[in-house]
Amino acid sequence: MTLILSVFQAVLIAGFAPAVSWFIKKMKAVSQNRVGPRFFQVYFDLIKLFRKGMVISGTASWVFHAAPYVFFGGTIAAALMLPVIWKGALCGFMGDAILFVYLLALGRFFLVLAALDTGTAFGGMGSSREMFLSSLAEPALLLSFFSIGFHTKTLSLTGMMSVLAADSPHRVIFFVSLAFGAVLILAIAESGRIPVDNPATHLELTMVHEAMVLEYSGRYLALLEWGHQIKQLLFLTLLANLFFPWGIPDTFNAVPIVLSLLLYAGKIAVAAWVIGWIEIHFAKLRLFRVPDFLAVAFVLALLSFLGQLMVGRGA
Amino acid sequence: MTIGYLLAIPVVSAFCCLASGTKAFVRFFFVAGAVLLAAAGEYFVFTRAGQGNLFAFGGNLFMDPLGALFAALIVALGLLSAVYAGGYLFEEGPSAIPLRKLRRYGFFFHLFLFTMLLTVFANNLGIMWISIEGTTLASAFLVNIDDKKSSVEAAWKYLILCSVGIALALFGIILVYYSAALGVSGGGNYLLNWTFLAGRAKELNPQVMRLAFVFILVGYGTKAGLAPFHSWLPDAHSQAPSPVSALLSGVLLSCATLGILRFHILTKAATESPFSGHLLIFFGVLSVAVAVPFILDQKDYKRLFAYSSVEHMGLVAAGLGFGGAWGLYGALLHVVNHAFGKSLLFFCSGHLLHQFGTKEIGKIRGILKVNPLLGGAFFAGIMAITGMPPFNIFVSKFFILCGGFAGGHFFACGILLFLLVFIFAGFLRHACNMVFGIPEKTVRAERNRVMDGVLLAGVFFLVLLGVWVPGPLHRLILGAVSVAGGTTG
Amino acid sequence: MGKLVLAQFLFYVLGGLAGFLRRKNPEHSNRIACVSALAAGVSGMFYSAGILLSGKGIALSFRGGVPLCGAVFLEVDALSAFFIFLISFLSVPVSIFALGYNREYFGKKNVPLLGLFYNFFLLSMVLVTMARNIFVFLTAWEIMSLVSYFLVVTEHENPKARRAGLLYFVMTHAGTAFIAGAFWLLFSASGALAFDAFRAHAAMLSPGLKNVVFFCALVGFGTKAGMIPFHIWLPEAHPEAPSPISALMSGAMIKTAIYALLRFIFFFLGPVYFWWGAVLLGFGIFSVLVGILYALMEKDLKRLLAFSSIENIGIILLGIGMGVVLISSRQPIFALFAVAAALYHALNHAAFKGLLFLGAGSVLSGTHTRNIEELGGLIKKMPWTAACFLTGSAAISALPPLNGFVSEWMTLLALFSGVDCEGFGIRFFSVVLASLLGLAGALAATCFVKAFGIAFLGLPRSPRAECAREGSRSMKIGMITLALSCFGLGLAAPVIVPILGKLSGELTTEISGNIPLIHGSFLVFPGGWSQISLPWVFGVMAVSLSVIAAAMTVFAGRVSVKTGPSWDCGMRGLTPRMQYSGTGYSKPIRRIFSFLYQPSRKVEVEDEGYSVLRTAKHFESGIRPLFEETIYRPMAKFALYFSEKAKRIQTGHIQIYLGYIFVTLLALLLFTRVSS
Amino acid sequence: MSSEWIPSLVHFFGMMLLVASFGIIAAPQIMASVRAYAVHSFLLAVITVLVALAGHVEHLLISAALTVVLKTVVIPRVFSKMIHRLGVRREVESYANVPFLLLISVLLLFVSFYVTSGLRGLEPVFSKEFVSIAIFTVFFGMLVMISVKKAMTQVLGLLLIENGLFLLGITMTFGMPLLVELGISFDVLVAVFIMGIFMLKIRGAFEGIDIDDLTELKG
Repeated sequence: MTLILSVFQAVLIAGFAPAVSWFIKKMKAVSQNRVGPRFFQVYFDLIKLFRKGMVISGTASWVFHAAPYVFFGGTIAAALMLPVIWKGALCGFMGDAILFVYLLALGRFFLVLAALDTGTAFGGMGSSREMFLSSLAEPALLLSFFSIGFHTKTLSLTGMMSVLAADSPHRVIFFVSLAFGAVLILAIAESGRIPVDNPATHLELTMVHEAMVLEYSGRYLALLEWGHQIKQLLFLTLLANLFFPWGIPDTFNAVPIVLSLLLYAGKIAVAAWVIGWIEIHFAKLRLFRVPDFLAVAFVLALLSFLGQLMVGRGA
Repeated sequence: MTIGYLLAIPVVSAFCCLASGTKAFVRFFFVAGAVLLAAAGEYFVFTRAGQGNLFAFGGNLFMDPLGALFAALIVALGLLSAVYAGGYLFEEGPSAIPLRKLRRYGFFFHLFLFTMLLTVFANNLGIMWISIEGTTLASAFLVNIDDKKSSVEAAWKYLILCSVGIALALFGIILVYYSAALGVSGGGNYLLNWTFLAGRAKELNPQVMRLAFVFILVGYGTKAGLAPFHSWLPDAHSQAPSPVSALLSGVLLSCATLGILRFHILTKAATESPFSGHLLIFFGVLSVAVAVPFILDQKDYKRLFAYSSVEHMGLVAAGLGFGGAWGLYGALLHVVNHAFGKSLLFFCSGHLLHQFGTKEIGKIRGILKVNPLLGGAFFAGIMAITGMPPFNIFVSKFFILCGGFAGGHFFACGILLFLLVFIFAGFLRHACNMVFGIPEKTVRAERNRVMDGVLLAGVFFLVLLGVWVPGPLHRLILGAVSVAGGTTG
Repeated sequence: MGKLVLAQFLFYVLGGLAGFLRRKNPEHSNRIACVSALAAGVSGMFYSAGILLSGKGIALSFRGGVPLCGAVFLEVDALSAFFIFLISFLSVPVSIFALGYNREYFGKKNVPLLGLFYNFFLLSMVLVTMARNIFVFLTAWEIMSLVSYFLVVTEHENPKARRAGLLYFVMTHAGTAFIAGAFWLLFSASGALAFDAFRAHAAMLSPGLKNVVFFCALVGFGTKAGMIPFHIWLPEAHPEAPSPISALMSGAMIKTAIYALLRFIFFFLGPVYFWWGAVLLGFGIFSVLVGILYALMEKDLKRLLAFSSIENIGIILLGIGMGVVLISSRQPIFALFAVAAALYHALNHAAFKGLLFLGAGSVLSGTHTRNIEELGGLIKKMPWTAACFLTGSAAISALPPLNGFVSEWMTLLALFSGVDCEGFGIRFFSVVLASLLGLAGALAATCFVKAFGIAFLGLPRSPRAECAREGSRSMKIGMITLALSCFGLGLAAPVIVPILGKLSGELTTEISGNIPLIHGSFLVFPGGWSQISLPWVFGVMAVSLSVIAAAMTVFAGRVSVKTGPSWDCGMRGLTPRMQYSGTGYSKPIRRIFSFLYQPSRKVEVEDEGYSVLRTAKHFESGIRPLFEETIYRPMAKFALYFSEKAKRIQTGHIQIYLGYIFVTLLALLLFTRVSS
Repeated sequence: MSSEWIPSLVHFFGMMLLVASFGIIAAPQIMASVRAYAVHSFLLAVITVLVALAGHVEHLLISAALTVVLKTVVIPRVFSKMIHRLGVRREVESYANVPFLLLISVLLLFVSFYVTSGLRGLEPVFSKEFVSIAIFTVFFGMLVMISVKKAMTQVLGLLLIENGLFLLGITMTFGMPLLVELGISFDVLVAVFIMGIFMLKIRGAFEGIDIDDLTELKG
């Protein structure tokens, strides 16, 4: 039963990820008085890409071939550690939040290498920027986890969530709400959204993620895009389940599970809406302004921790 | 075998050299005299050293372990230097030295050895003084063997400064005599005999002894090259022919230090205070400190080595001042080690001068390419002199600093450690540009078997003494330490 | 066991000397040297592993030739065994690599001499860890410096190598002065040269003395370890040595300093003080950040690796420092974890930094340049080197499931465990330090993406890179061995960590031993915060990757794969010059950390043309080496300036000289009068 | 001779010694300096004789005779010959003027009395002040060596120091053992001759014996 539920969670994340993308796209379109894509369009796009043939640069080496798999695999492995609709996760036992961060880093490592592999200026640019931004985002994410972990006395993602869920809401809000702000900013940064990156443009001045995957086509592109969407959902799930952990069951009864599923969908929708709202209302920051933005995340996480230090430790 | 016979050997060789009619004869007497002296000397020293003090000439001369140690060193270095000079100065060719000068050289060389031996064997402090003055007079001619402007200048400064110094030392000796005449009864003719005074040191007037020690320290300190009395030293050592520089640096300075040590022992016992020890430490550290800028910023490699001698005499003085088994053992071992290390470097400098024709550090590059043996020996010498293992000076430096720390002289030791780093930096800075790299122009690359052999022997000694202090030497130094520590008369 | 120790010595000594027998044939003499070093390494690994597992040490005693210092007493306890294992373990693949690499020097260098230095270098490192007496320790330590100096100036025709050697040797000598001072202070307190006496006397040391000794040891060993700000020799010297030596210097030699620091802190100085840990943490985090930031700016591959060594030394210091802090905060269990993390990282760093240096060596011998701006596309020409270098890069970037990740994880948790201590400061800084370590990890990833990406991927940027050739078989074997060990050391964490835990527990009674750090295949943080299982991570990743691959072939079928030119948004005529350069790659970082780098740029503009179309004729940008320019160069300048001025006391005037004597005499007489 | 007036005579001559010392530095010409030195040495010899008479130490008479022969006859002769041979200019060339040097001499005199003032338990043959006068003479010799420019006058300064030593020896202790004293005298003689040889060499190499020329070696 555990196993089934856990596998289901992973499948859920993977399957649900394009939908979140769709949600934001649609939201944006509506705000611009456009119709926007249909719900299934995002899935069709992926399927199409999976079936298409590939053109691969002659310059590319095996790193180029390996990168999509490692990126996708790393993201999936991270996804397997995250509790979604149940307080456990398939691989929640195998590591902690630090592992989560570094699994994402593993995927990124290969992705940025692949971007350099074809020897194009765009690839190099995207790669350089991605590493630049992520070097600043990663410590902030770790700090956020440490800040929460200080409260929960555990660093395992499932553990953190269970502890928070068992805690009274006001304590959770009091102790970790600042960290929420930090993770929100990081979610934006890691999923490559405005104001950090603009996913909808291929403009040299603004591209980060897109510049890296320019040379990819077909199946590899599908893996990368999908992986990217999963990563985005992972961060939204973190937001939803770590900071609003209530109502997630730890039993296997059908009803709570279904309720939890609905609750999850709702929470994600809200989170996605927030992201979309920001995307609509803000312009992309200049590249060298982004560190300031990420610094806000760092400071928020630090303040969250500092607040707990001053007032007293939770749990 | 007595002290008298031993002392006769260099005198005879000196006159044989003077009387020789051809270069070959001069060379023969010159080298053979040194070989004979070394063989006889080492045999004598090591067979008789353990048997208590050995007196000669009515007690005016004697050999205790302390003197024996220095005597062993003098004859050994004399041998190395003579063998090296035998290859170095007697070479035929366009730059060959005329017979007249060689004769003079041989004469004064052996006379120099004689005066040094007399110094270390002297029991009568007056005789010791006379012989130290004698070393100055004899070696002044050796410094000025080629009558060049610069060497005349160096020799003149050497003569004047050391004569003044030695005069001051005599003042101190008279004061010692006076304090002995005052307080010690029944001395008679022995009043100036060190063995007698050391036995009755407690009866000496402490205040006069302090005053006397100040004069002695300044006086013999001038001869020993302690700063700030060292000014003659770089000039004389850099202008003398390399084998002579080796002797000057390696043993002459140490002989003067022995003079200081003898009085230090008396003063310490008489005053029962660390007064003299503290002065020794002060001037030791000062000598090391004064050497630093000259070593860091030096253009002439022979002067570089000369300043390093100032530094090492400073270390020896500091070690003697620190006292204790570690400090004394270290200082005495350091005398031996420094003698071998510095003489190797001066032998190398002779080689370098021969091959590159310059004393300037900046003009020498890539010794290793020109002459690997020389480059290796030179670098080994530099490493040895700066106190790197596995070379010998590391060991004695280690002991000296152990002595300092054991004696609680943290401040002095701290400064020493600090200064030694700069000295190392200075040496390495010069050495790595000289030894490594590509030579700028083609240089004479001739080899001389004898000289190469001496270099190899030198390196061998450096490493040998670095990993193993031979038993007889060890016992000799231990004996000397017990003399210096005042535990035996 | 004892026989294996002797065997190791014998192999080193004979291997070093036997090369001279075949001096005419460099191939043979190199083979003799390398194979004996290899054999020595293997025997070293055996006995050290045996000691680590059994916990029973070996003691050897030789009659010493130097009086007053007693017998040469060598002992291998668990701590020594660990570092001997580290050295021996690294020396094996490095020796294999050197078999092929040293062909570079045939006919140009004295190969037997090189072999002699190589073997003696290894021997001296081993002896450093075995010495149990100040004299033996300092001798081994200085010989290590001396021999490595010779190795650094192997290519002494190059003035840069000479300069690097000079800087290295002088700095390390200065460090030794501090070390010796620390030892002698202990000696003055305990009255003996033997380490046992120090340990026995540790509890009786006065606090002031302890602090001074700690300070001296930290500066001294910090210099050798490359701790910032005493690091400046490291990025100069490590790159100049032949690559196998660079690997050993970075992988093993700087660890001997860590060894000695541990020995000082935990054996000689008795109960530790809190501020020691704080200072270690300060230096550690400083080294970590500044080290990696400078590495990021490097375009010289080996210098980049050298700077990264500084970073990793910082990580190790963080572990040790946190251990000390935790001990003094009475958290012995966490302290155990922290020290174990430091030890583990030391071992891991040896593996991946050794690997990376070997990779750099392979690149160097294949292309004859270390400048990554001239490289590119090597992955095609040197596939094995590329794969190995990539493994090393991933490991040093702390990516799971490689070994770097495990020790970084442990260090992060050790730092984080400070939140369980009393005191606002510890709690606050432990988390800040942990996140800063995270920052450094991310920057390290950037740095190695740049190193690998620019050097191995894309198109060749110069003819040198185009003509690159893969190294010989032995070089490949050497690298592959290390690459595999990067995997192995990560996956074998459940085996290794208990050993390290036991070792750390035995260091001092202040650390609790016998704490299970392992549960099945899991590494368990003793506070119960966290656990991790690298085998599981590896397994999950492998499974998910194969599931994806299988799913794709099953559901999406086969698709056509065509090879074409790079698309590059439709640009045609892509040339290697259009690629991102290494300097460009790290430009964003350079900009936001400009306070540290103080970058300079020089642009020469062509005069013709309109201002909008004006093109640069020449562009130069660089960063300011802050520590050199603000600390060391002024110091050296001052020393030389001072010397120049001070030399004026030797005026040449004999009257002045007489004046010195006269004045001193007067002063002394007055002093004597006044003092009596 | 009555032994009561010997000490006062010795005192008188001691004071005369000081005057003679000042004469050396105040003399306008080298030869005058040398003569002042001869006077200084002669006074020393007189003191020696007096000490010998007072203490019935016969070997001091030999010393006195030696002093007279060596220092008042031989050495001044050698000097005048050297001056002749080397063609030295006659003036004493000094770095400081005479009043200044005299001022310093007075200071030195004070110092030499001060440093011996603390000595206790001394029973010198005549009086403690001879230690001071001897020290002063040594100081003064060094002052001469420092302040003059000619190699020749430097040697003179050295000889003055030697006189100081001699004075100390006889007034404090009735002289050293004869053997030592003879050796020392011999050494002094040899030193002067060797320095003479070197002065000739300097003259050969530098065309003058101005010590200011001897400053090539520095650093």
